Amino acid sequence: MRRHFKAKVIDNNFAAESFKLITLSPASEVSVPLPGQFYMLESGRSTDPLLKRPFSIFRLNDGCLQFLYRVRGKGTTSIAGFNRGDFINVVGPLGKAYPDPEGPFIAVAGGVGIASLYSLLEKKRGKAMLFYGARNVRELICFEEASKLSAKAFSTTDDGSSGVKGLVTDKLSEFIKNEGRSMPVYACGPHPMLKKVAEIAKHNNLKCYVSLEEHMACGIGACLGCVVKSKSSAVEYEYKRVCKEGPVFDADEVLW
Amino acid sequence: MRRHFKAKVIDNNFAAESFKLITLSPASEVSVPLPGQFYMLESGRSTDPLLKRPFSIFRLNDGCLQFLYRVRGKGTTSIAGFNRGDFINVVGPLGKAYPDPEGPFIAVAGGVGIASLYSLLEKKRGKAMLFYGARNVRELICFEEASKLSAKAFSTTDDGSSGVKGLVTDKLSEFIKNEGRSMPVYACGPHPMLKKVAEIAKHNNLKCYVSLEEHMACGIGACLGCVVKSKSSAVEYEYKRVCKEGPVFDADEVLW
Amino acid sequence: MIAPNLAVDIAGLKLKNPVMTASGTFGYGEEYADYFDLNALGAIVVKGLSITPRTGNPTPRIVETPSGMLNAIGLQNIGVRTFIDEKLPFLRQFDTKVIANFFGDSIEEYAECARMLSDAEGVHALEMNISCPNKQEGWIVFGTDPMTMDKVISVTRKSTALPLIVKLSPNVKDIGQMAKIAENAGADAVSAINTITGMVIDVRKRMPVLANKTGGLSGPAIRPVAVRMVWEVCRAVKIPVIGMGGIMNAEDALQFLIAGARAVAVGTANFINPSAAADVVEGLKLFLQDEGVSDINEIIGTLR
Amino acid sequence: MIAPNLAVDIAGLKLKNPVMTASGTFGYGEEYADYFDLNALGAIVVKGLSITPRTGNPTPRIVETPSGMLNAIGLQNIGVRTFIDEKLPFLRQFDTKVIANFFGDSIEEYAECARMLSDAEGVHALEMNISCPNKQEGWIVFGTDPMTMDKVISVTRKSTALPLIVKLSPNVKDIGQMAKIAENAGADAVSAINTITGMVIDVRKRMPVLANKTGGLSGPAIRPVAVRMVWEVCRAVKIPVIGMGGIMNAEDALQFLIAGARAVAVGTANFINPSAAADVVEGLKLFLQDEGVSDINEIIGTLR
Ligand SMILES: Cc1cc2nc3c(=O)[nH]c(=O)nc-3n(C[C@H](O)[C@H](O)[C@H](O)COP(=O)(O)OP(=O)(O)OC[C@H]3O[C@@H](n4cnc5c(N)ncnc54)[C@H](O)[C@@H]3O)c2cc1C
Ligand SMILES: Cc1cc2nc3c(=O)[nH]c(=O)nc-3n(C[C@H](O)[C@H](O)[C@H](O)COP(=O)(O)OP(=O)(O)OC[C@H]3O[C@@H](n4cnc5c(N)ncnc54)[C@H](O)[C@@H]3O)c2cc1C
Ligand SMILES: Cc1cc2nc3c(=O)[nH]c(=O)nc-3n(C[C@H](O)[C@H](O)[C@H](O)COP(=O)(O)O)c2cc1C
Ligand SMILES: Cc1cc2nc3c(=O)[nH]c(=O)nc-3n(C[C@H](O)[C@H](O)[C@H](O)COP(=O)(O)O)c2cc1C
Ligand code: FES
Ligand code: FES
Repeated sequence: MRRHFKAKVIDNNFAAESFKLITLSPASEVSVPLPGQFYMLESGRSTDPLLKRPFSIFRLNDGCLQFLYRVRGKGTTSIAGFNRGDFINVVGPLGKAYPDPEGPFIAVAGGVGIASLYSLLEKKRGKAMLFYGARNVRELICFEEASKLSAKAFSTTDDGSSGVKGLVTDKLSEFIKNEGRSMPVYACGPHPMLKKVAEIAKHNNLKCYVSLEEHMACGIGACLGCVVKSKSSAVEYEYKRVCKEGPVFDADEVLW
Repeated sequence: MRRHFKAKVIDNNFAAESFKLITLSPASEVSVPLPGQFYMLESGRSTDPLLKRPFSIFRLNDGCLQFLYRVRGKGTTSIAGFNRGDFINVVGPLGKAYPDPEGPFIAVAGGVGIASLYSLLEKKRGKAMLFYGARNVRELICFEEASKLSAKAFSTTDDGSSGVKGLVTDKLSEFIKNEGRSMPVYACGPHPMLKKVAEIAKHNNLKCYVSLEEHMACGIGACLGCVVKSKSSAVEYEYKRVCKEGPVFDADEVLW
Repeated sequence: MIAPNLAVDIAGLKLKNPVMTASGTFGYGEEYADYFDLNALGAIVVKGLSITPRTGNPTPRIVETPSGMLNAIGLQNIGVRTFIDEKLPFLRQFDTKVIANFFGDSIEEYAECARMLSDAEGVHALEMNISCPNKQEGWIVFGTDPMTMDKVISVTRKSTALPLIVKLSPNVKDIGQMAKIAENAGADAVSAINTITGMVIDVRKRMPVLANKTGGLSGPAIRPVAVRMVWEVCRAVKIPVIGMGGIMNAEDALQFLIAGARAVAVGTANFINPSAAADVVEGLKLFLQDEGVSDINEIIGTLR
Repeated sequence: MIAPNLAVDIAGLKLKNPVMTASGTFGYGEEYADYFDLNALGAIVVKGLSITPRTGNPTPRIVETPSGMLNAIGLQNIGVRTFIDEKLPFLRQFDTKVIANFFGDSIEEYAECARMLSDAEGVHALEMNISCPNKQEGWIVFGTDPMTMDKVISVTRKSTALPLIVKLSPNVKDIGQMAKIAENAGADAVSAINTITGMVIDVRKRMPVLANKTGGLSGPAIRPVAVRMVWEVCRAVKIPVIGMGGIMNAEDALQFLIAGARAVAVGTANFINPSAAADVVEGLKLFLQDEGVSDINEIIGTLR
């Protein structure tokens, strides 16, 4: 099983304005990824952009790896330029997966954070209470499909163009308060959202797992570029590698 | 008339193994190029490759600019990756054209040097004695079309896979010796070939124009990167810019 | 919205905007007049001049490197006289400041060159390129040796009343200290950075690609080093600083301005995009409008 | 055809091939064992070690630049003790030399660190990273000040019998001269180059992107500078030189070898291609076969 392989681009189409879905067919036998793990994808043929870019596994589909990504800077712009039939270099699966929820669970996705949670919803079909926030309805990608995979699903948007207008964390608070259920929380999204989710979970005594992001060079634990401050019994704090000890962390471990 | 413009890629296909023909439709009104002039073509979206690359105008076709190029290093590999529908930045037409031959003339092409002479053959249909040398028959691109545009046409290949086996300059010498005609010579190809052609022309008292190549950064006369040593009455030698005073030079001017 | 103010003042030299061209990358200006209106620029810095013409180095003179290029032009130029007679009249047509970059092989040549240029109508400031070896004193590069540098600037200072900009070499340990020396020796402003010395080897031929063996690295590859050095220079001196090195667009230029540079110069980018310098001016305007800032001077040196 | 000889000798240290990994880009080796057989390498150079563990800098610690990257890891490491106890046993499994890169805040720390590492089984050579500031003497960077450099090397030299490699900083005026100082102070070999200091500014936030403000530039962007500096070092000293800076493939490695380096190190490339170092070994073999050269030592220092 190779963790560094070439893969053929099967498709690389827009899923929404500025969001693309790339489907890759590995050229050799590769490991099966677990929900929450990620891959480093080649960002182009030349040395600019230079580094690979990290993306959560979105779905495994017919032996193909799918990634849902937002076209942002020069790396993702370059990846958006790959055509069907091109071969690209891939490293993965990498990092720690979400621990398997035993029963029903809460999933909180902020924006493209849905990419990291989607395969967990698929795996635990009908078990999730999904909270999915985005800027507007256009950026609420595959909400319908995700809803079908969930027991319940709520959406929020900044502009009210779908679901409740406001923050996904407010909706989450409200839900927990009203329904008062004791389920573990799984979250992926922007840092401020994760911090808030962690607070809500702590306040309600819920177990909470967050998937973090940091600038990465290697993705395999060698460069120490991607660290986050985390609690340590011995010293004031300790730096853990998002790519190796993460990207999924117990929210309690993180020094927010 | 803009000399710095965007152009749409209409086609970018292989003309032969490792040779491609790119067809560009300028997005704004542009000047008509003359045979022997060249353009600087964008070498990709990122800063690696960084500089534009120089290419002779091959043909003007239906308002489109065509360039015939050999895929060599990272710049041409990147250009080979442009797809139909892409827009690329172009600067040109640049440099001095071939002086118009008044009557019949000799054209000597080495390899992809045919790109620079082809439009001269087209313009002076039926007037050229064409001598075209290449490594092998596969690299003797569009010899048939070029022959049709010429009064006479001879090919030579290093391996004898088409025409005479041997150097194009030997064939040229033989022709001039046997037929003894007095025609101006127009040549484009590798430096050693051009040097030899210039010697043959001088020896036979024929006027000779050569199109030279040098590493270029700007293509417009600003960087002084592309100079060639040329004769000067005042000093020992003088550096002339291939992009501005050339690429076509009177062979007599050049300090070989 | 009112157009934001882009004008800056470099030691009394009033520029309509902080964007200049870097010496050696813009010829004598005329090469670019086909591509945009030269009036768009704050200043044009011309190719380095010497008292007498120079033929320069043999070829190849340039080679591309990852996100950069090496050049070893060897300071080919037409000489001060021909510049004044044949190139300056063209440049005088424009409402854009003209800065003459110059160099010499000896202290006397620097001083003489500055004197000749100061007398010419239409030269608004001088930029001393001190990244050249001192022929008389054992080929020590003027700009990397504190003593030699101090001497050549002090002497040249006395030979011109024009604003004197000293262009710093990055091939030093502490560029801030070198800037301080320039300031103390009488420079009105400093510019940084010149190219970083590099080499590329053709592994099949076992030979350097450049005929001159080494050349100067420029382009985006050096930008992070240039930004850092310009920031160090800005903290070391009180005189205005002109920043350059790998600027391709307005955002790149802003890095230098925020680090403290009063103006910037666009170099290698001119080769890739002939209207790069004018595009930077436009991009700065847009940035200021976008950020709701009315004056570029409110951006300069705002690094937190 | 017989396989060409790739073995080289660095101050008595026999490497099966001239390809090493650059410190800080290969962790402690184990991170890469999933990607290729570590036996393929001439040597593994581990992440820089200090006597006690270091937490390193706050994040962001890295940022990409054109054809390069800046890092400000801040020398985070597990400390010599933990390295010896927990990492070295793994590395001893391989028939590949292990070179321990180390540093300190003071001369005493350097010496003590060298001593501790020398006693450990399975450390075959030491590489001193002198691009660190001297806490005791006004934060002067050891590797950019001749006097401080001479002192720290001389003292450390006495505390180890292992081959001592001194890793040179490129942030100096004359790296050849610095190499000479290292040679005279007792270094068995020198390696070059370490990263070049740079900065990237977020123009919207008016803040450096890196929490540490500046970082070290590595990757292909610096290769032309690295090749030039390694060439200068090779001409300045008689001890073996290890070349690095932007090596992505065998051709890049060959530039350093032809310039005179006895071995090379692959750094940033490991991040982009986890088997980059092993690929360089393969590429060197192919090159030698292609050129009909039977021994890599016949390539070293052949620049014309
Ligand atoms: C474990 C992990 C999983 C991720 N999964 C996804 C996903 O499934 N879909 C998706 O759209 N995005 C995902 N991201 C974020 C994605 O990696 C960044 O958007 C991308 O690297 C931006 O690259 P760029 O060159 O286009 O942007 P630029 O802003 O130009 O990037 C410049 C540099 O910053 C780094 N960088 C910028 N933003 C981020 C970020 N948020 N996280 C990490 N590095 C960053 C880049 O890698 C690059 O080195 C993930 C990040 C991590 C760490
Ligand atoms: C006026 C002129 C007209 C040309 N017309 C054509 C043409 O019609 N068709 C064609 O196939 N080629 C033509 N060439 C050559 C073409 O420009 C080079 O093959 C191309 O630049 C190689 O780029 P690369 O990055 O693929 O190669 P690399 O070898 O990787 O190039 C590295 C660097 O060297 C420069 N370089 C390498 N070889 C040459 C060369 N022969 N001439 C100039 N610069 C070079 C490149 O521009 C680049 O900066 C012409 C060159 C000139 C000067
Ligand atoms: C081809 C070329 C020629 C140059 N000639 C000069 C010169 O004559 N005098 C000078 O002071 N700097 C010269 N430079 C340096 C530039 O002015 C500038 O300092 C450097 O290229 C960094 O900026 P850039 O990265 O934007 O090009 C030259 C640079 C290049 C690329
Ligand atoms: C993330 C990172 C960490 C590094 N850490 C160290 C280190 O601990 N000690 C050291 O001597 N050099 C360190 N370096 C410098 C490299 O060993 C090498 O000298 C430099 O990166 C140039 O090589 P490259 O361009 O191939 O990466 C580090 C480089 C990087 C990119
Ligand atoms: S990205 Fe390199 S250690 Fe995590
Ligand atoms: S390519 Fe710049 S002057 Fe000719």
